[in-house]
Amino acid sequence: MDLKKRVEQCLGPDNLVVSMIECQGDLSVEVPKRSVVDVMRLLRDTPDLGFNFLSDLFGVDNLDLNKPKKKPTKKTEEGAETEEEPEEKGPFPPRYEVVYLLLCLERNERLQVKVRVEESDMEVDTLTPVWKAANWPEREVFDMFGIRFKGHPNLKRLLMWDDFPAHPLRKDYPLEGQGEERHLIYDD
Amino acid sequence: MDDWLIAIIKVVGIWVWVLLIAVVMTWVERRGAALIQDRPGPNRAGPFGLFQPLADGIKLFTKEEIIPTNAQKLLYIMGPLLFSLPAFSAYAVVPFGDKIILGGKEIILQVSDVNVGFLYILAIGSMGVYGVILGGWGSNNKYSILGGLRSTAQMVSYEVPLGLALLGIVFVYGTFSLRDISLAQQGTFLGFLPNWGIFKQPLGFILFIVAAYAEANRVPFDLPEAESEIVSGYHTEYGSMRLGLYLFGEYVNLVTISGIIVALYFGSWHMPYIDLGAYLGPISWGIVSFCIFFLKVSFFLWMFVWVRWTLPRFRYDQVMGLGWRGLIPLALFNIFITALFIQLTV
Amino acid sequence: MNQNPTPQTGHDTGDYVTVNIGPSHPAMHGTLRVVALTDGESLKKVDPEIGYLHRGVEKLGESLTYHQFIPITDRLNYCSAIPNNVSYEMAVEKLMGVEVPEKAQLIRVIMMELARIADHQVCIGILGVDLGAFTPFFYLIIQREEIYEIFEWFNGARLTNTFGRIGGVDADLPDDFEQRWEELKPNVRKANDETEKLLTHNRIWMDRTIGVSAFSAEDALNWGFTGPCLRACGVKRDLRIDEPYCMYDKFKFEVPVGKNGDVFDRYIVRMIEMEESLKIIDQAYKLYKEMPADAPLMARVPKVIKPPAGEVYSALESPNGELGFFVKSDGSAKPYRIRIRPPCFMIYQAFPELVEGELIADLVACLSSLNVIAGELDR
Amino acid sequence: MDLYFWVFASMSVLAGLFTIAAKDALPSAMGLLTVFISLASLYLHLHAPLIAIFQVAIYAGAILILVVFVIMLLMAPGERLAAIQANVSYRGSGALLGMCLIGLVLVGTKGVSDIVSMKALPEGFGNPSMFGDLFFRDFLLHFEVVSVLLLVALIGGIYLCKKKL
Repeated sequence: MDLKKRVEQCLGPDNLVVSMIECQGDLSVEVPKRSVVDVMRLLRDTPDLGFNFLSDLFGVDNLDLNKPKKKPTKKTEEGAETEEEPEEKGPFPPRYEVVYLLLCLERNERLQVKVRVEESDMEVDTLTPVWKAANWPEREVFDMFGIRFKGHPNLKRLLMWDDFPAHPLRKDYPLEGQGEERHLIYDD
Repeated sequence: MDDWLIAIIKVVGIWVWVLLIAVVMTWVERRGAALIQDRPGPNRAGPFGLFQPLADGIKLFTKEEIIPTNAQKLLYIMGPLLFSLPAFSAYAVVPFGDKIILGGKEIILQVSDVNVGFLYILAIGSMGVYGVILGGWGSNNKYSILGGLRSTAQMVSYEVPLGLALLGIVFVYGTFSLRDISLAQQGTFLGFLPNWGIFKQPLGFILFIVAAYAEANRVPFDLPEAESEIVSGYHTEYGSMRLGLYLFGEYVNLVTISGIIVALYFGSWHMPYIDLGAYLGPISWGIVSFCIFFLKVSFFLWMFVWVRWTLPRFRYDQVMGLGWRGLIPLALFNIFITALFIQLTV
Repeated sequence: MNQNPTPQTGHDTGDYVTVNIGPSHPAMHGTLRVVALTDGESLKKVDPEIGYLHRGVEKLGESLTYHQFIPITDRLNYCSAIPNNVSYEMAVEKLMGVEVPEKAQLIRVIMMELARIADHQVCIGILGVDLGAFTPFFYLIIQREEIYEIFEWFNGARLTNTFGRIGGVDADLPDDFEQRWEELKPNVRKANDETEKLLTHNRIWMDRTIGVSAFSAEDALNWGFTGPCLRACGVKRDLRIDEPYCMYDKFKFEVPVGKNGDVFDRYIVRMIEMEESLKIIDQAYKLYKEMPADAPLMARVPKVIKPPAGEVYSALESPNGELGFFVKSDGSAKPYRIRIRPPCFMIYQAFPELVEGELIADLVACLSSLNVIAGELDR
Repeated sequence: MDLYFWVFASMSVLAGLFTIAAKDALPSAMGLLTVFISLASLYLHLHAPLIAIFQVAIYAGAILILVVFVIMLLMAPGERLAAIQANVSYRGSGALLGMCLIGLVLVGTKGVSDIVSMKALPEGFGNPSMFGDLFFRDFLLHFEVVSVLLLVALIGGIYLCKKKL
């Protein structure tokens, strides 16, 4: 059976699918933020899905996409504006996304699961109890976007140093930095 | 007065000679490594890079001496001295040839033929570890302390099988003097085997050479300075000629160990099956015996290089296990067999 | 502000000593740092610190055009840059829906497998060096140098190849490739044989590697292992077979699988993979020769690449494991978001679990056997 | 005036003083090493090379190394002995014990000098073979009893240290 249908069958009854789109053969499903861990467990444990491998976990900042003037260009986007509304309503769709890349080793199927994170509530449940592999990627997302993961065992900055003041992969963080180096004290 | 003069000449002469071999060894080590590893090696300074040790020496001498701020200065400075001093003095009882007759005076080619020569080597050999300990401790660096600790445990553990392996030789030849042992290795036994230590103590030889590699901190027992694990171990913080003394002491140790191996197990200055001393004049025999001895020594020096670039390194617990669970029981067994054999045959 | 991250395991306590291994340490390839709480020689707690080679590659990608980003991908896994290039190109091609000509795919396969051999040679050589066996390193590195000669002669660069373009490759294999390849192949085999002789059945080597940092298959999957480290645990997973790309389904090769997931198994898996790669190159070159000389090398792609808005994830089997690129486009000439899924990022996060309770020497052995490349770890 | 004796005797006394006065553990151990070595030189001077070698090989080469090993295991490089040395009761009892020791040594020296006079050494004095004769023929029982005692001490030490047998 088609993967899309199977995913719908699995998640549909509990209203866990916010939207589902396909791009060049990559299926991505958006799920509500509060039930992300349940969704993952369902996807992992349902026999005909069996997504038992977390391939990757990362964040995306949709700031530029959400700007009103860009609206025409993003009609092929997730369709968050046109399709059913996510429960977090706002003037624009939530700014951040956390994307989970799942993989079924038996059938070699891949699935993108994404949750949307609003600026007002930057907290997502951690996935570390389901997959230990989520440990560092979640730290990296926290480091780069400032999205916090509730229940993470060691939520510290991963790539930047502990006292770094910003979250560099956000779209409003300039490429050459905010001049942090001027504020750094290099002596001990 | 003559005796004094001869003694001084012998001391200075053999000292310079051993140092010279050690210097050449640094070149052999690097060229040998290159030969084994299919690459040119140092070949710029002089023919075949022979002046490389000289260049290294100049470099080490002229480098700035740095003492780390938090080092314990006294220990830090004493470390290399205490390491190289025993190394330089251990050769005193090892022979380097038979004897030479000059002006009717018989001169044995050995600095000092003491009747406790064996024990002297063991005692002096155990002193070298102090240099390692002091260097490791005085540097105030965790890698150095780890190196010092490893070295201490290793040296203490391997001195036991070393001594026990040597005991087998003492049983066979009935003396502690290295010269007497050397002299006793002439001729053959059982009709065809040379009267050498290795044929009388094959197990003892293997035990001795393993323990000697461990005592010399050479691969596969180079844990105190395991580069990939604890940077450089006890000499991480050393530079300039202090480092040079450590490195140099190591090579001098190699010369001494090779000399002991040859003197005890490989017939010293004797050729197998042929007694050259009977055909040559006293002076020429002295020189020839010296040459034979050092030819054999150079083979074992090469073996150190060869093994170093062939084998991986043991792990700390494996070294300890090998020493205490492998070598010591084997050495005791060797002593038992040797004693039994002597008891039955004599 | 404090420049240095504070060691998480604190300072020396009564019984334990904190040993700071790295970021500049002979065994910490590149700039890794491990803060280890040790009891004598054994490791009580291990805390890997990364980010010393963080160059903001993902951020850089957002300000460069699609083609400009290819040289940046060289700098990820600098031991084998070509799979990085190809993986990125494949992601963009997938986003654009471009089909790459078969001849270009074959050239990619040949170059990627050469890079795999080079990468495994470095990994095994370094593993030997870290365990004290210096000589195999040279045997392997000399042959890797020969492979780099081929790269140089094909791409103009040894390490940072910037191989291929989006939509294909920019140049055909030069005419004397066959001659060079026939010269190279026996030498690589010989170097591998010599390494095997020096290491595989060496008792010290076996003692040092068998059973060290063993990992079960479930744990490995849970931690997101891929590549040789996963296969060493006994999971037969290779993207070249499971999700074929670049005509890998047309080649016959074996995927080696280990049993215990220890350092020895990782080593053996890599050794066999090199041999298989040689076979793949032979087959790929045979197919390549059957192609007409004027077959296209590039798909029809516009000069300025503007993929339609959308997002795709595409992965391939790099020497270290699954190397994936997630590319999100907003329809402009610059990618909106590029996410790199480096294989050793996932592997290295399990490092504490792999080595805790073992000895310092095992930490070094384990780290080299994982083949953690700081470049792709920190990005 | 026996120069050799005085040099090494004063060296051993000075090194002994250094051993108890040093503020750091490892220099103190090095002081002890110097004492051992100068004592070994004195034994050499007394025509007892075997004792001298044993002094170096066993005391300096094995026992002191174990002491140093323990120091390295238990102390940090910066740690000093000052706190222990400042303890007045330790100092007092140390002084007392030292006085007693000196008294004992003086009495012993007098007793020895009363019964021993200068005489020529027998042939082969201090040879390993002579030692062997003494140990394994004349005093075999004593030797074996002592070695059993050491074995008992060894087993006791293992029993005390090993948490779980």
